[in-house]
Amino acid sequence: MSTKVDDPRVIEFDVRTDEMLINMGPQHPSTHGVLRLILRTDGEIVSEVEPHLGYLHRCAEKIGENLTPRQWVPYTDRMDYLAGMNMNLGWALVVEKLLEHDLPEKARHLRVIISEMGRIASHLVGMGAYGLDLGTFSPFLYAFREREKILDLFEKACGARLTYSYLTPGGATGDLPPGWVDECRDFLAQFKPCIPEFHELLTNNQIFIGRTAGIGVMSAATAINYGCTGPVLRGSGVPYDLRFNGEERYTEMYEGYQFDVIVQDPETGKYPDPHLEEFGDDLDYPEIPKEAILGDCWHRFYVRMLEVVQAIRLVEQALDKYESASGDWGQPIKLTQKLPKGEAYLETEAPRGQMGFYLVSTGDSIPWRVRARSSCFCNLSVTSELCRGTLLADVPAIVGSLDVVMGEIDR
Amino acid sequence: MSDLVSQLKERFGDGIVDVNAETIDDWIEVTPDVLLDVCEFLAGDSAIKLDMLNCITAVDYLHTDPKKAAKADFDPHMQVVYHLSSIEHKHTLVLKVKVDRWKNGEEGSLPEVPSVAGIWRTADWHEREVYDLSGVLFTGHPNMKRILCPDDWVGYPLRKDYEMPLEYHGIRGR
Amino acid sequence: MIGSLVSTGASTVTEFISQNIFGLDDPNWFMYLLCGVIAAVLVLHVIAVGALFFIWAERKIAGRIQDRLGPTRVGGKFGWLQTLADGVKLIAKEDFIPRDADAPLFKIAPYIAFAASFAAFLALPFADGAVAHHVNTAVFFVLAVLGLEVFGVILAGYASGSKWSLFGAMREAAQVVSYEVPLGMCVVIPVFVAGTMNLTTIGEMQAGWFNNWLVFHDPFTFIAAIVYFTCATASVNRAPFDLAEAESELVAGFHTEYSGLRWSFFFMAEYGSMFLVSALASILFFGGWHPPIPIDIWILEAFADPDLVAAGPLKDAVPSLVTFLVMLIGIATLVAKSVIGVVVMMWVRWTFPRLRIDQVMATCLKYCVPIAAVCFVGSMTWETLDLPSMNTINRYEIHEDWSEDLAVSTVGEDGVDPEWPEDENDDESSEVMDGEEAPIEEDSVAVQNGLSLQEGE
Amino acid sequence: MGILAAVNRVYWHEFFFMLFAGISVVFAVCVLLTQNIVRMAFYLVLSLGSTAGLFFLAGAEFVGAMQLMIYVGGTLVLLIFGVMLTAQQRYVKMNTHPTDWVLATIVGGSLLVLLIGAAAGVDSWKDASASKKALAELDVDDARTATPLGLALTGVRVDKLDSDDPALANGQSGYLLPFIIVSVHLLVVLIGAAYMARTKRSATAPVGRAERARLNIMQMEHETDDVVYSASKQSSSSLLDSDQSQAEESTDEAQE
Repeated sequence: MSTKVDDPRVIEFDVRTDEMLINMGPQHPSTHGVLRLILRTDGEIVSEVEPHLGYLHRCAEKIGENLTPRQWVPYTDRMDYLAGMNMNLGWALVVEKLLEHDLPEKARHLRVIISEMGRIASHLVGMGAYGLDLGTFSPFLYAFREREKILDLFEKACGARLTYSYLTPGGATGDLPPGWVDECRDFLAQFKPCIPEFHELLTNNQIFIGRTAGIGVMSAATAINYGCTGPVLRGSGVPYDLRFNGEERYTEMYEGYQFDVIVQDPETGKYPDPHLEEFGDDLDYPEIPKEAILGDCWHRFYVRMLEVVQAIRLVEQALDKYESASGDWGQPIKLTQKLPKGEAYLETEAPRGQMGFYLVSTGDSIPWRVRARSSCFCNLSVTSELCRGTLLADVPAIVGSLDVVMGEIDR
Repeated sequence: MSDLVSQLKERFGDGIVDVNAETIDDWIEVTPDVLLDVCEFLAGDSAIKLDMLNCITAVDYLHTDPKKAAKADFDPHMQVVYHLSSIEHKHTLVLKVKVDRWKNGEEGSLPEVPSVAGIWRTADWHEREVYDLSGVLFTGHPNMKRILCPDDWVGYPLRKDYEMPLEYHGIRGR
Repeated sequence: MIGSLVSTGASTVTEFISQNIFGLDDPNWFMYLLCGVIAAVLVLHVIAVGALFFIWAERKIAGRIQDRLGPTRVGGKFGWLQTLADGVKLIAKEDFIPRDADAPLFKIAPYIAFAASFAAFLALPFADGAVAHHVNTAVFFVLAVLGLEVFGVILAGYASGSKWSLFGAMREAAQVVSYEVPLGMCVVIPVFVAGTMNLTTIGEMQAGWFNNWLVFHDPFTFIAAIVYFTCATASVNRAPFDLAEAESELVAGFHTEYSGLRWSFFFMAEYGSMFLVSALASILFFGGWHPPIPIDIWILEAFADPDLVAAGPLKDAVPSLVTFLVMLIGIATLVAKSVIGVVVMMWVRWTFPRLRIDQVMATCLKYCVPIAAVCFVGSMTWETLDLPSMNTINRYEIHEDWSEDLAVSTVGEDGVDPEWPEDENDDESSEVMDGEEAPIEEDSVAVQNGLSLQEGE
Repeated sequence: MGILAAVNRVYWHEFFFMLFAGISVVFAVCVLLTQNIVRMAFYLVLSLGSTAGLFFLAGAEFVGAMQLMIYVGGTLVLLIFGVMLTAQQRYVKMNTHPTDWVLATIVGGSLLVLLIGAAAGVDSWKDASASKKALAELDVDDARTATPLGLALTGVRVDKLDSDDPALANGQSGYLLPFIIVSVHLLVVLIGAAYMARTKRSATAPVGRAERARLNIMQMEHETDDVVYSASKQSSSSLLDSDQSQAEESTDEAQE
């Protein structure tokens, strides 16, 4: 589906006004973390955007060359600190891929529960922060109210609220405490009616649509060319979700689960219907406004909102499977486990995109080279392309829709 | 695998140096001067259509302490690893390029690899990061500058023989 | 004591002070100074206490909207001393000036913004008699002074020396200047219906049940009230239109570089003009100081001694203490209505995202101005054709106050005013004038405003 | 009580008159002397604001508010707006050439002399006592300003009803005609200004480097864009061992 967009904003100025060089950041309320954008603006029109990175660079990869894989796990959840669980999962899978270590049945379902709950928490922050970028404060607090409940559940599971290091290579540091599954079901039950609330507050709010629909339009080819992944890629209509199309070792984790890839169906122009009957009829979905073009900020936001519903479905299925599964929950590998000589690269579908880890080992317990491929790093590289010719107020809207986290970009 | 390797071999001849299919992730090793054409072919060819460059990594093979160096089964060199994948056909490929650690032996001049930023726009930032952290120069890159470290930073942190500077603008390093 | 204070006939507070406290028979300059200072301090307190209350209310309302409590600890159960704590914090904060700022302009900008929003309270009547200075063209004066507030912001934006505040100042200037047009149009509609720019008279014209409010005069004034409120929110820089201090884009817009007391002046100016704009809205559209149920009229009728009632307006036929009480009720009602207006602005602020600058301009030029124009024409035709309207009060009974002494007009039943100088060509002139004027029903007792001027001299 | 009686002679009306007049004159001169153009614009605001004060003092509230709204609120906002946009580092200072000073003083001086001569000619201003008496009678409260002005604008000269000229007596010779002419004139000027200020949209004008790069990228995308991606449940496998994975995939599909 080609998105024919002639650029309405090609404006030449007859009187040569000199351009102003402004830097937005590194301390700026709307850049998520320490990102510095150098804007060359002409009045309100932004003619050039150049992101400057590295303010949060801790060179975690160099440290990875001095620690054994299990010791490096805490570094992974400090990369995308809003979805720590999914980062741990990525690293655990790549180490198991190198060791060719297979997991018991129960560990697999435990991981689906935890990673999908992490996805809900991360998308909640993404949604709330995007509301903040556009100037409304209340959705942020509603989102954090729900996220607090998820963090309480994580705290019960692994003792930490933000830096979990829970899913380690080999399984998890501990099993879910008794009663956790019921509390999780209660949370999901009271969370479902909140989703129409978020839609009411943001998705079909006229001012929100005015600020996001048709802004920062990115065609599918540009998205792939710039290596964008996750909701940013699916927002442009590319049906690529690693839980479907990922590596064998990653997709087998979702074996036997029913869920959809959230992408706009080119023919019908609709998103996959969210199986309303399972949720009862209170989840009525706002249809796509006419101003929204495929690949704009609104679509990226809408993909994240629908992914929360898919995550709820996944967690519900995983809870039942976890309870019926037998066997232990996957003991972690030994602290100084000897790694075989060789290398392994594996990408997982983190909430913000494909988070890849590349592990090279020359045979002893400390890896030779550790590389983390960050999804936000590629997603952010599109800003200079998308923000050219937009208004100053669109820059936070576009950067917010890419939902970048600086910890993961700078590593 | 074999049909792809044969296709590449007859198209690029000895440009394809080595193929390794038994390891967990199989890879093809290519010489730097033929890298650009291989990438254009892989990205352009409709059957293969590797249109997504996932990641570029530089791995520095050097043992700093002499004892291990003697036992090591490789001589010091650098490897630039390209992870590619195809959105349409859902398959992946790993390309490797071996370069020596310093250009024709003298310390300080960086090894050169042609830049693939023209084919995949994402390579622009990835190559800047490899240049910044591992010190590999990508010729033909639109904006070859450091991306993570400050512009006036000395040295390339991810190299095995890297020494953290004593101080940087008055901030104590070690 | 109070009785004497109020009922000293035509004497003002000055005369009272000079006679009773200083024992001088005619007030000299010091009395006027003292009286002026008292009036100024009283009006200043309206803003100071208003800001104090509104800042606390905004935090509480924002809390409630966001499913949390808002301040609860500072001073008592509901944290109502929170604003005082903020004030002390602001006073204690260091008040620095950026290096490449234009120091004198930087220092004076907040005072201009505050002075502009404070000066407008000069002409704002809180009840029938309770107005700081009785300005005949009060509406026009308030609009003029409201436009000055943009100066403080522009100078602050420029003088701070930083690019961000320059952006904020430019946006603010563009927005406020362009929103004055629809604001002016919406204000003209009630002025046209009431026939006067004197706020006290407009307020008096909406006495009685709430159906006498100008907002229910005809559907066009109803729409005009809504458009007025939108433009007022925009010209006061609140809610979806608060681009001048858009945190997410411009850090904090024009008052990025301000801190401490100077910053609080901008804040006070903002809350002052918010209260002012909603007070103006309540006077122009929502019946000013008359409560929905005419309690004040009932009280007046209860205490009025019968013989004086026929002579003139109800107010004079009642002991002065009762008029004072009714005035207090009026002030309370007006403040209540303005507080409701401010609360609605806060409510809108915490639910809607912010508009982009071109959308703000588009709403102003493409939506507010045309709608205001249509309402203007609509209400004008409604008024001239004298179509049925919910207001039952006969507007022509009450005149502009300056023709007060003519309230008891001598025009007899047959429309001829015996005192009118008897020369023959006068009738045609009055007819001629009537022709041009809005057609007045024959049985109107009062003399048309314009004509009576010549007698009043 | 002595002090109060002693300083009894201060008339507030005169005091404020002197104050406002002083401010407007002093700041008008400052406008000339200062070199920072933003300061100059600000001094202009102060001087015009104090003339509005003078109008209020004279009881003409309507004209005072008009002065505030039009001069200070309208013209000077735009003036400061323009000055602010251009007052970047290089343009803030504006030093006038000495010869301009000489020329300006000649022209200014002659205008000043003319004005003072005209002012001296007005006889009612000659004896101070008459003006003071008139001042005492003027009851500022009921200054009837707006309505007669409004009516005069619509053609009814209410204040000339008793004059002997018949046309004036029945109130026909108001300012309706000049008022309409001026409003039409202003409308024309408005449209002209709007026309000149619109941003000229022309695709042919030379496009900046960034713009041209962006345009051909957009062009390039649209050609490569019509590849349709199918959403198939097919886990990605390494290309090299694609033979055996082909076999597995077919078996996967079979199982589902």
